[in-house]
Amino acid sequence: MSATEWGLEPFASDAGPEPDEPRLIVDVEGFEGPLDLLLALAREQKVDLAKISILALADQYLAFIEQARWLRLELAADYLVMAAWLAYLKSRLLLPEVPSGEGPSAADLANALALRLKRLAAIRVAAGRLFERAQLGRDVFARGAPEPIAEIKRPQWSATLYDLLTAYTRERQRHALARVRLTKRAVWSLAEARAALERLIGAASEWMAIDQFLIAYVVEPSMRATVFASSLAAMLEMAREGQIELNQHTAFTPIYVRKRAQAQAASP
Amino acid sequence: MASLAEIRMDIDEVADAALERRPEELRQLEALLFAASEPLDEKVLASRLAGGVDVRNLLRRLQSEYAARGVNLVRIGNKWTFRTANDLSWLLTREAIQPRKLSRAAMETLAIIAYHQPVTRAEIEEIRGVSAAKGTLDVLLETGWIRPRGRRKAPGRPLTYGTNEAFLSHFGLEKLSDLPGLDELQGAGLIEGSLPAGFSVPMPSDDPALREDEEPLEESDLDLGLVPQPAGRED
Amino acid sequence: MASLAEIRMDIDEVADAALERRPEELRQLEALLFAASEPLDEKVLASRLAGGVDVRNLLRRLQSEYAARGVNLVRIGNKWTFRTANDLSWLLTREAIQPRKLSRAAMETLAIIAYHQPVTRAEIEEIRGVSAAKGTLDVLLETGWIRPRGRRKAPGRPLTYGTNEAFLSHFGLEKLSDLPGLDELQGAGLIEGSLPAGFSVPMPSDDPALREDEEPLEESDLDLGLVPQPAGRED
Repeated sequence: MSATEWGLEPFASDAGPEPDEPRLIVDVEGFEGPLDLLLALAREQKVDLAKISILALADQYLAFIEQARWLRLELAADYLVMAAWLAYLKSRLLLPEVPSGEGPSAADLANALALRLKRLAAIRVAAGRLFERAQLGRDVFARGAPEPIAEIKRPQWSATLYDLLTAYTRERQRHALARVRLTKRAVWSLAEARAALERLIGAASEWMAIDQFLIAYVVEPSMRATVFASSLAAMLEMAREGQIELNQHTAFTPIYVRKRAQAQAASP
Repeated sequence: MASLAEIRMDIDEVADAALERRPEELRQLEALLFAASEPLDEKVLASRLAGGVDVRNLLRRLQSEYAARGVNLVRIGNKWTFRTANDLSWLLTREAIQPRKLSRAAMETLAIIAYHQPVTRAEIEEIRGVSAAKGTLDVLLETGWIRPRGRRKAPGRPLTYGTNEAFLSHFGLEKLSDLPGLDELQGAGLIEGSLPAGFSVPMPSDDPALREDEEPLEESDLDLGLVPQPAGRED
Repeated sequence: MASLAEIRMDIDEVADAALERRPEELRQLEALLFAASEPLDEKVLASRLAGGVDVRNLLRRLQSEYAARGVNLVRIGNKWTFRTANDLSWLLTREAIQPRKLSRAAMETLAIIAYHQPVTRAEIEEIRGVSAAKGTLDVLLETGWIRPRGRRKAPGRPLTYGTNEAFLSHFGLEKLSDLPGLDELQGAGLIEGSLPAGFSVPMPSDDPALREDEEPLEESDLDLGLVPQPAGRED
């Protein structure tokens, strides 16, 4: 059998007969497995895959493998398994079929192989067409300078009406209480007033307007009333005890006060 | 004679027809400018197109074609690039919502503004008994719930603050006077214990009409960004 | 009566008039799609536009507006993106990044996965008639075009592979059924045969929903890095 019959020109060197060298160089490396090899052989039959002669194809494949082995080429197990299977198929195809009813007929097996070959051939065509398509980054392009979506961090403030009201009442109450405490401190007790008056009046033997003394203690105008009230009460008490004398010309005019001297017994 | 109706083509068909008559170079410029990772200058563009083409002229035409679109052809120095239209920049931002809680001071200040408006910063400080950090008012302005509403007719002409509609809507109030008064606050147990005589809670009002002791904000207040822009407030 | 000459407007003026009548949403879609670095989902686009807008319809309109331009609006799965026109690839060779050259085996394997998905490694090997698919699968996983999608309910529970959106995007396919020559392959009965008996499925499908003969990937599959992380897949 010649190389031409095998249809292996693409893989054969026709550089002229060199007796010392094998005429045929089997480029088994160029095939991607036994199906690929079978397809290459089938292509050389130059017939439609639908009309392929599986028997002829098996013959060609087996002859190819024989040749490769003769050339001591190492063949991957896949090729040898296919060779064994094709040898079996060939024997089945050559023998008269005994209708056993069990297992696929030789024709079925041949058809299955033909279908596999067709499927591989078809997917190769499909792969070719897929990669012929315009590919992104090679043939078609996305925007070269995409504009980034800026992320704006927008704070979403959360507060409930309850938060608002508790804040308000907390604030107002705190302030109200603070004021009360301040007032407490500002309130003159009677005892405080009396102690202060005793100290003040102790130095005065002349009539004096009490307001002038007391104002010195008044830090803020709001304390005027409490200071005045407490001191008036204390003065009345001291007057009753006979320690001081009080003098007021008419209602709402300043009250004058002086120490009651032992010698000065007369009341105004 | 053809009637007007017969003559009148669908305006879009005419537009399509115009597109079909476009010089091929415009398509090429479109593709080049779109795919480029940076603006391209006229020389580079010219070198990529067939010779003898008036690139400047084509670019001007492309620019006017895109002027009304969401993408514009803009010239930067001597270079050209497609950019999304300026007025659509808001589309290209994603708002990441960041939930935040108001500080206690901010909450109290807000409450005082709500009840006592119109109120100046000094008045807030007087009520709170502490000097308000300027940051607190800034934060409140950022919430979009308060607004400077005028200036007090007083020395220094301080800004007066009040709440706005966003405030009502956030707190689910129909009107500001729905804020509870003293009795209701006490009834709700929010105010407990005895209160000093004269303690009162004002009847709040956010009537936008200026009070007698207020005068309107000026242009310069708006410029200073003291007043949120109407659009921003809508957000 | 107006003469034809009077009636005939400058065709470009009419085109401009058409542009001015464009819905604002078209401008917004243009801007969003131009700005994005990745195809955008219809849902995402709808969420960025005013409510109640028929986004699909607007996108179709935008697509036809750009069909004759140097930049086209293309649909990939449920996403949309602008791409330079197919016929202008010659112009853009300078922009082209040298794509990694896939071996013939890898290209074939990719085609098998695309046309026969979901498909196991054993099935790929059966179609190719060789038992060396592992290396090619690695290469293909690295391209980001294929993904393990589940496990076949069969002895050994082998992984099933399918293509993803990046595959559609790279090859400019709107949907998987747009694969070239798919009809012929199906007509010739060359798709079904690879599946085990009883699981004849007429169409390749990248529908993420698992088939009857598939079960979901497990945690451990994810750990092996076989599966891109969901987050990564979205990007």
